[in-house]
Amino acid sequence: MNRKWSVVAVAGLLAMAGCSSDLPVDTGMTGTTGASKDAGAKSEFFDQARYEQQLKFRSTAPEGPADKPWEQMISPAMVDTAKLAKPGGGYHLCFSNASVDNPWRQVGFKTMQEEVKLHPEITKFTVLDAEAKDDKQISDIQSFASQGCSALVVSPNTTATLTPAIEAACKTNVPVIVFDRGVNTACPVTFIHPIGGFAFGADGAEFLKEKVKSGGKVLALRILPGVDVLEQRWAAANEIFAGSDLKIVGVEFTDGDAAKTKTIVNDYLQREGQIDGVWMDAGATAVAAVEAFQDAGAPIPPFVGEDQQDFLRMWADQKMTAVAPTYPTYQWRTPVIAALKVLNGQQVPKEWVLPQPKVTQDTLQSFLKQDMPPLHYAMCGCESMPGYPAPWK
Amino acid sequence: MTAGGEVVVRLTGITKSFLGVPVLRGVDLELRAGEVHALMGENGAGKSTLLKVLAGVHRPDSGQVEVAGRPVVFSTPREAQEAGIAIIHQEFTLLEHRTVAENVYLGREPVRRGQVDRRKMEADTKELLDWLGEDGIDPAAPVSGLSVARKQVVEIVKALSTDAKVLAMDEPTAALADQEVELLYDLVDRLRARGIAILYVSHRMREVFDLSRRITVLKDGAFVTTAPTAELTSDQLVRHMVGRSLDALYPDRATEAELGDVRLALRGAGNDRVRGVTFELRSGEVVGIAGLQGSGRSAIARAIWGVEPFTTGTLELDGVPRRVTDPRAAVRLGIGYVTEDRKGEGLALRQSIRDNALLVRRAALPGSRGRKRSDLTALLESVAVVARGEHQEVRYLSGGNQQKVVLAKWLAVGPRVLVVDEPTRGIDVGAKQAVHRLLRELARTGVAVLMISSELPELIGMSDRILVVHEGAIAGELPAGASEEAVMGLATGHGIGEVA
Amino acid sequence: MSVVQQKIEVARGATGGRSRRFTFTPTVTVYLALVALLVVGSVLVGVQGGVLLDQGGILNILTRSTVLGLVAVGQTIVIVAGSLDLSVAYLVGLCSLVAAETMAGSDGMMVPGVLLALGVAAVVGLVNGLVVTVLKVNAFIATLGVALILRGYLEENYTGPAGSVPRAFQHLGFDRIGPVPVGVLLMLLVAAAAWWYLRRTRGGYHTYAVGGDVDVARLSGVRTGRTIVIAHVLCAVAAGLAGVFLASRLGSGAPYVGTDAGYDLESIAAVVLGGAALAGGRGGVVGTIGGVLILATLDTIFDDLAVDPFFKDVVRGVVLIVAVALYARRKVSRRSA
Amino acid sequence: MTTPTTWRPRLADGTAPVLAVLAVLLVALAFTGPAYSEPTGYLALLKRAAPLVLLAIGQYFVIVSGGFDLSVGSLVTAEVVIAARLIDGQESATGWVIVLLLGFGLLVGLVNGLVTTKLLVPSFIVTLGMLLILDGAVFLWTGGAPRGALSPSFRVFGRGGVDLPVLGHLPWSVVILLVVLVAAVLFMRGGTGRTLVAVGDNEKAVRLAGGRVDRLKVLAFMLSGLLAALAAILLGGFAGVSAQVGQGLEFRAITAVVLGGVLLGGGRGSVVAAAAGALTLEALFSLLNLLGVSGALESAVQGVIIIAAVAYAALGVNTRLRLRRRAGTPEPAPRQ
Repeated sequence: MNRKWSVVAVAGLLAMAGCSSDLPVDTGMTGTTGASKDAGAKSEFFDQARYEQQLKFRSTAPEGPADKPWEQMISPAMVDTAKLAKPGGGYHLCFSNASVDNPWRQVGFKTMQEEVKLHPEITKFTVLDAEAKDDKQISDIQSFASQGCSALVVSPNTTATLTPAIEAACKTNVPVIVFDRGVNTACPVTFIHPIGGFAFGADGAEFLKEKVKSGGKVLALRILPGVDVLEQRWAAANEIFAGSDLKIVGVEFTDGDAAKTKTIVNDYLQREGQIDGVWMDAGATAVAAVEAFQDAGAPIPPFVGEDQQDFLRMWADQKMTAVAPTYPTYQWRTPVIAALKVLNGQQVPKEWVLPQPKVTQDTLQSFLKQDMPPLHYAMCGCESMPGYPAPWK
Repeated sequence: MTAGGEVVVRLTGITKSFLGVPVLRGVDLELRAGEVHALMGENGAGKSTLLKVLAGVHRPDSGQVEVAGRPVVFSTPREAQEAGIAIIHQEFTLLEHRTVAENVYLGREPVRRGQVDRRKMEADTKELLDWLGEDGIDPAAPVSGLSVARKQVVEIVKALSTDAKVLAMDEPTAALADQEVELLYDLVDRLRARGIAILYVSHRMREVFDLSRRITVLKDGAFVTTAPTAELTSDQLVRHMVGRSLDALYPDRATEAELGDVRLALRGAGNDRVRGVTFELRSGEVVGIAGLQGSGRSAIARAIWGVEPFTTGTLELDGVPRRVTDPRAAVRLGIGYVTEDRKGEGLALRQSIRDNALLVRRAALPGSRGRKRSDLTALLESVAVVARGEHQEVRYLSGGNQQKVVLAKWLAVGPRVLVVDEPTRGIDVGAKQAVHRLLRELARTGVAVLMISSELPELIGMSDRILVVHEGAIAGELPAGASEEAVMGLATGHGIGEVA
Repeated sequence: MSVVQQKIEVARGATGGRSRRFTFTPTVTVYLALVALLVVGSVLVGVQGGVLLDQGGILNILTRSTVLGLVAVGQTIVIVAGSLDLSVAYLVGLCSLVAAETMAGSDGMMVPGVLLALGVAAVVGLVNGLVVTVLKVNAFIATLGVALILRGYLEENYTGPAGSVPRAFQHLGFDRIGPVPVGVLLMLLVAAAAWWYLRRTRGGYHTYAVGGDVDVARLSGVRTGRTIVIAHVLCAVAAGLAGVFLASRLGSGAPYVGTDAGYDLESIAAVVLGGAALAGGRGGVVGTIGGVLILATLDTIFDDLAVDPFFKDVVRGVVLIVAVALYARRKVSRRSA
Repeated sequence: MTTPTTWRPRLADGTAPVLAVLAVLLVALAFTGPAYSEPTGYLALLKRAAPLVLLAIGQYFVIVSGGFDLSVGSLVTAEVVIAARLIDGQESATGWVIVLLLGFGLLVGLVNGLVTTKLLVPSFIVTLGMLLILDGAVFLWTGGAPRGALSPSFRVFGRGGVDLPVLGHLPWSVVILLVVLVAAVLFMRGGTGRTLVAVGDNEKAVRLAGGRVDRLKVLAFMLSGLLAALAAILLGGFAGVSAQVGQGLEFRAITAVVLGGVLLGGGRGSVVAAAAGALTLEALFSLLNLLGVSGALESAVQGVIIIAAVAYAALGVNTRLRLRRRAGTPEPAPRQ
């Protein structure tokens, strides 16, 4: 019965001319190819061209004000937005957020909210939170269609699955701006993102290549498999490690669980006797990993972390040798700025690549903020905003 | 009267035991079309088990079941049902949240074009109900809203609806009021007239003599006799059922010297099930309470225990007026209660003998340090529990040993008053005697014992006095050694000595 | 039975009859609560200058109900049977993958994809049912165990979305007939089918009987084991259908699409909210749909009011407990009446 | 008792299998991991397992009395997040915050218990609701992500240890675990503990025996809450602040308890077996890790073993009964 109906429903509806559809026109880009796990040496997420491009972008001087990296852009290819322009202000900005379920997104979202406050021409800011559910985000984007948005900002939960919904949104003549994770379609007016995962992964791996003695044992800690951004980080690191004489003693998934991280590091210390470097694809559990060395009474080796305050503090306090590549939270400011540019008819880059600085020993002190929460991300570009620091605390 | 009609069901040499305890030992039974056949026996004689064998609930260990001359083996109730055998169990087998019609046709719903034919189901149920003169019951109403009596009617309709050739009724009048019993008589007559064989299990002599054409008697799981009703007197029947001289089996009654002060006194006590209950219970005394099921005899006991407390009158314990509002209060005052529902209310079956024996002590009197191991062992020895050890789970014990554990549970807190409700239900003869002896020994230590039993010989044999309850009130008091007729007379509301 | 008691019975019977006409069954209560929620929600949203029940809003509530509705309808059947299914969330993900990978973008593979996904679901349901009935494992543990096994399979074999459905198949997820999305119609059709099964067929009658009292059911000749197994299979197929629908909507299969949304516990919550007893034997599809709509409406109202997502969880938790407490309370007062 | 009972160590039904499995796993660990060739390896395992064992003991109280506690996972998260925010790195706040955390655990248990017993809501639903409420409320309070920081002295319980003569360095968490385990065993041997099990077996019998069933059930939930708070202190101490520290712990704790042969629905099982179940689970994960089995298979293995454990228990009893019946053994013969 059920089975029969689903087929009938599909077949019947295809034939039915009078029915309406929210399905976007075919751009030939729907769906993804199978992403089954690959045990091979080179990750399927590795893409030589993009890898090289990202490494090059790191040294490319960005255009735009140097003190405002969130307004900078690397090798922009500007597009004309005149036909999307709605000058005059009174804008209703809509934002479909994937979730606020981790500190990075929390800091970013706060930053975005403050950015909106800076612009009086935005009179209404509507946010729908998808709570990390693809299906809800699709519904959210659909429901914006009836809410009279001046512009739609989307931070997709998953690249492949959100593509159709965004294609549909593009057709409504509301400018669509995508940031953070991308989508498999070129229809958004601009796609904003920092340089990317390859650059992030390479930053850390190159640091270890330089700091760890030849033949040293390196442990790679990853959060979870399958997330493209994180996969790219590892793919780049793996590429660089392959070209070094460092010995990768293990690649482990921590699920972002601090206790599990500590246990893993502890196990490796017991098994290997000594670890000479730790590479991580994200800093959430970096402090736990450092603690594992402390608890075991082992020296803390060179570390790759991220720009969370707790790691930066640990770094400074323990006088560690470390680097913190970042996936800057200031990118949450850019979509708002981009939306206003589009609505004012100004040009924006088709792909807005933001610079992606790293915290090094030299810049560590300037990012240390003792009064901020431990999981606050230093690269928020928010210190100069009027409300700082209250909303982030 | 002759037994006409062809033989519909014949059981020969049926045996059945549970966990090694024999419950049926070679029982024969023959049912003919259009006869009402009474099955009689004391509690624990094996009547219910025999019924369940017939119904396909239990498979006999040996022996043969024949239906219409052909040997059959029922492995599920459904197979028995399909062979035309329907049972009205003692416990209701109704789903509270389903409608009358749904219950009646459960498992046999009429289907039309792929779906249950609700209309036909309700119409057929209605027809059966009308036929029974029960047009007040709505086939589409949920069972949960019906009175107990009406639920019984639904049970009967459920059995009838199977087009049964054999209908077995286990104590069908237990929950019925007198006028409803009359209706049932009427109903049974009509069923008989239709050629249905009825196996009628009842304790009530009058019903059996009124209704049945033949009587089969069981005793301790064994077949005693089958005889035409017309050829039996009630005295003969009782002798068949009891089959032995009773007096010698019971411990000596209390002498005047053994009786102490008044322990428990009820004055005009009542609640919505009983009224004006007044009696005294002396230390060292065993007082029996007789009455038909549903007469209120258990309600008195449960009120003393605080489960459904008295709302009027007074309860005095050792001369002090007390309010017993819940079992905890009763237990803490020294009132113990051996429930008739041993498994449902008396024991935690998965716990050890030890834990059960200490249950009351721990539950109601926390803080009092548990008895020393040797004390508990002595206690269990004094009740003569036969087991592998005190850590054995009680669910593996026989009914008799389970009952001894229940007694031990109360002895462990040294009660002043012990109320025992059907203390020997479903336990074998040896254990029965042990329980009787225990209760009497307990009385000798100064405990006042109030005993409820539907087994008259037991009640008469054990009690120093007998109170008879009828329709929620005490109908009279009889001295030790009163006759069964006297008790039954009071219990049925006819007065002393009148029994049908 | 005493005369006194008999009078009480008569009196009870009378009030019973009258009150039956006027009592709010849980199903009625759910829909009254839904209406109340819609009214309160409309006012609150109105105060903020929005409209809750315009076409977009209704569409939103319905769309949000689709997947949870499919899963919860299946869950209703097992809960009525006195069982429970904690494996549905992973099953939804698995079936979306099976469908999308089988189709692999080809129009011709649409029917096989759907059939295969539903077949896989049925097998998982069959395993659940057999573990419960044959191995006599408590349903909570049985389905939790199967859930963990499915999770292991998904984690081992998938790292992210996989497979792709042909465009034609996406019409299922995105088309509307007038104002009503096809998915909602599909969900309502499945709900109607489940309602028909539970209320109109012998299997359904037996499901209620088994959930109400398994011993009574057995004594009455119901094949209890088979009934429970069928309930599990139907539940799994409904979850499978939810997976297929999500594949159509997402364009590919996604291993964690079911767990991210917490369809296991959420579907149980919806069923219980709809007035079903967790112990079995009571409840129904109509109530469940009411429960689903309440949850979806709450979500929509919160979105319109821009309520913190964390606050939603708090409200969901409170609503769940309060609703079940109310049902329990009414049951007690009726018993003591 | 007509059978003289000689005292001998006895194991509650279902305890023996889990202990056997645990022993096998420990031996296997010794062969697989060099770290397990000496006591420190096992000590590390104990330390790692301590929070789960505590949660399993708490869950045991609830399950054995006939309930479920699905709220412990989110309670652990909530406790850690609350601790971080309230302590905010200050040493001086540590003491009262720990007291407050334990109190909060008790309070959550009290609410779970009262709603279950007084409002007659099934514990599955109550604690599911509580799970949602705690999950939402704590992040509502902190604005989505953990705030503040734990103080070093707070973290001592999870990270530090005590140096003892003979035994050497003993982690605090192992000390706490042993203390709790001993206390739990003593409690379960006492009258209240036994009555708690009886409640799970036959609630009516206990009520009619004068027991205060509701109070006992509430007590079970409160103990579960308290131990969840303790587990949170150890987890927070071990690994620091994290928003997902408690994720999935409720199901893992239930798995551990069931693995220990404790009957869902109540009335049977020992607390030692529940604790052993938790330890077995951790040992199994460690072994799989050492053998290089992927994390994905971990959950599949977990799924198979809980089904197998419960099926063994359920079918085991039946089979035993059937065998006894077939053998026609009369009522337990006195062995003299």
